[in-house]
Amino acid sequence: MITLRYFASLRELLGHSTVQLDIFEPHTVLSVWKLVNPDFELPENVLTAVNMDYVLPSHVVKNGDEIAFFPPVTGG
Amino acid sequence: MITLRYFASLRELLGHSTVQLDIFEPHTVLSVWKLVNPDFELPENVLTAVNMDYVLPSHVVKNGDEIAFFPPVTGG
Amino acid sequence: MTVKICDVAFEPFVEIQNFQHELALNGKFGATSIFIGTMRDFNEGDNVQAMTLEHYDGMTQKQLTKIIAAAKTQWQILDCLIVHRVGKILPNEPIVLVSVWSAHRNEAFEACRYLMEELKANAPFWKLEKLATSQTRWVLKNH
Amino acid sequence: MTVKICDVAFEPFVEIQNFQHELALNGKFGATSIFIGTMRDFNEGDNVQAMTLEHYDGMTQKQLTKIIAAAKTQWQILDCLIVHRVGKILPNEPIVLVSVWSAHRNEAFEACRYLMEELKANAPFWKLEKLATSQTRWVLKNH
Repeated sequence: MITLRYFASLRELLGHSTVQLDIFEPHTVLSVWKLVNPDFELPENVLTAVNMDYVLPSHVVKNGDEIAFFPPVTGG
Repeated sequence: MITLRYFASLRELLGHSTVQLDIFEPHTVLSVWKLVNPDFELPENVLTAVNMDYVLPSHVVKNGDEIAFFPPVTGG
Repeated sequence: MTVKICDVAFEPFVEIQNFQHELALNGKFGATSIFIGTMRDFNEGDNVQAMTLEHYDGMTQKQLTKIIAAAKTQWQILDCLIVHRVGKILPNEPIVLVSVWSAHRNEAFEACRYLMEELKANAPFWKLEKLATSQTRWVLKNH
Repeated sequence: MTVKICDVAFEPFVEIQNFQHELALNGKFGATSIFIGTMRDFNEGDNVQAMTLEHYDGMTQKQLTKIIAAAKTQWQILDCLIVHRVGKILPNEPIVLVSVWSAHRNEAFEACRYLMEELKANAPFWKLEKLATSQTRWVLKNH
């Protein structure tokens, strides 16, 4: 099983913060997004992280991973 | 009358902190030094100020001025 | 090297003093460089009455820890403290504190600036502003 | 814009808080950049037990005021505070405090660094160290 998490404006846009799903074939961050959000293209400025480290959308995911999608950060 | 002030290691070297004297002809900071310390050349790294503003040794002084001589500053 | 996430208001000077009190650095540090970010009551030309700071709990701490490790490879720093507020914030309340201790001033200045810039660029925080009009908006630009 | 010369120990965080309390800047400042210089118990490879800071009273204040004026022509700063210790100082006691308030962080960071560098280069202070051996020496290099 993998966990998808959305934050901030992206969470509001999608209407939920967490999705959990089983994957049965090789996936990248981008392909998981497409699988879960078939009608909504991954916005260009969205940042992606796997297990709390920044990765590119082409990063290959594995079972147990936590995949996060979020808008540009605005802390500090 | 003009006032000469020495600080820190230069004050220690000269053995006093203040000299007051009357001048009766045009003087620069350097020529006042020479007048007061005929046997001791103005050290190259000594800084000079007139009325609490940095000046070059060639600065012309006038009656009432406070002329200061001191080593490189080491505050902060 | 400490990272703290606070969901209630914090007093930056109390945090620094408590932390410094624990440091076994008496006589060893000559320089402390501190930055405090405080909530303003205006942004992008609009009056702001409150802000909510969302973060990605866990990733925030992980990223800040990585940023500190990267700073330590570049400058000889003796210690550092980062405190960041989350949750609902009002104008004039501190948002972020970065404090760096070192023997000499260049390291403290440079590392403090670096930590703040990296925090703003990489730590997963998001600001939601509540304007004076009660309208809310996500902050888009992180100057 | 305040310059203070102290001939007894001062508490930098108390100074900052008292000053900030007086500022009519609530909600207006987003950034505070602070530098604190603290006496170390070592210098140039030797142990130091105490230090005496001499200054040119009057010129110190005049030069620091000029430095602040020069900073204000370069950065939009809302306010700043400089406190400098003189007289006999012991290790771990603060020597200097520079604090700058501004709307945005770049101004505060840049102006704080500038004020410290200019202070070190131009303010008429001189450090006389008393080594662990009880020998005294004037500090020659101001790193």
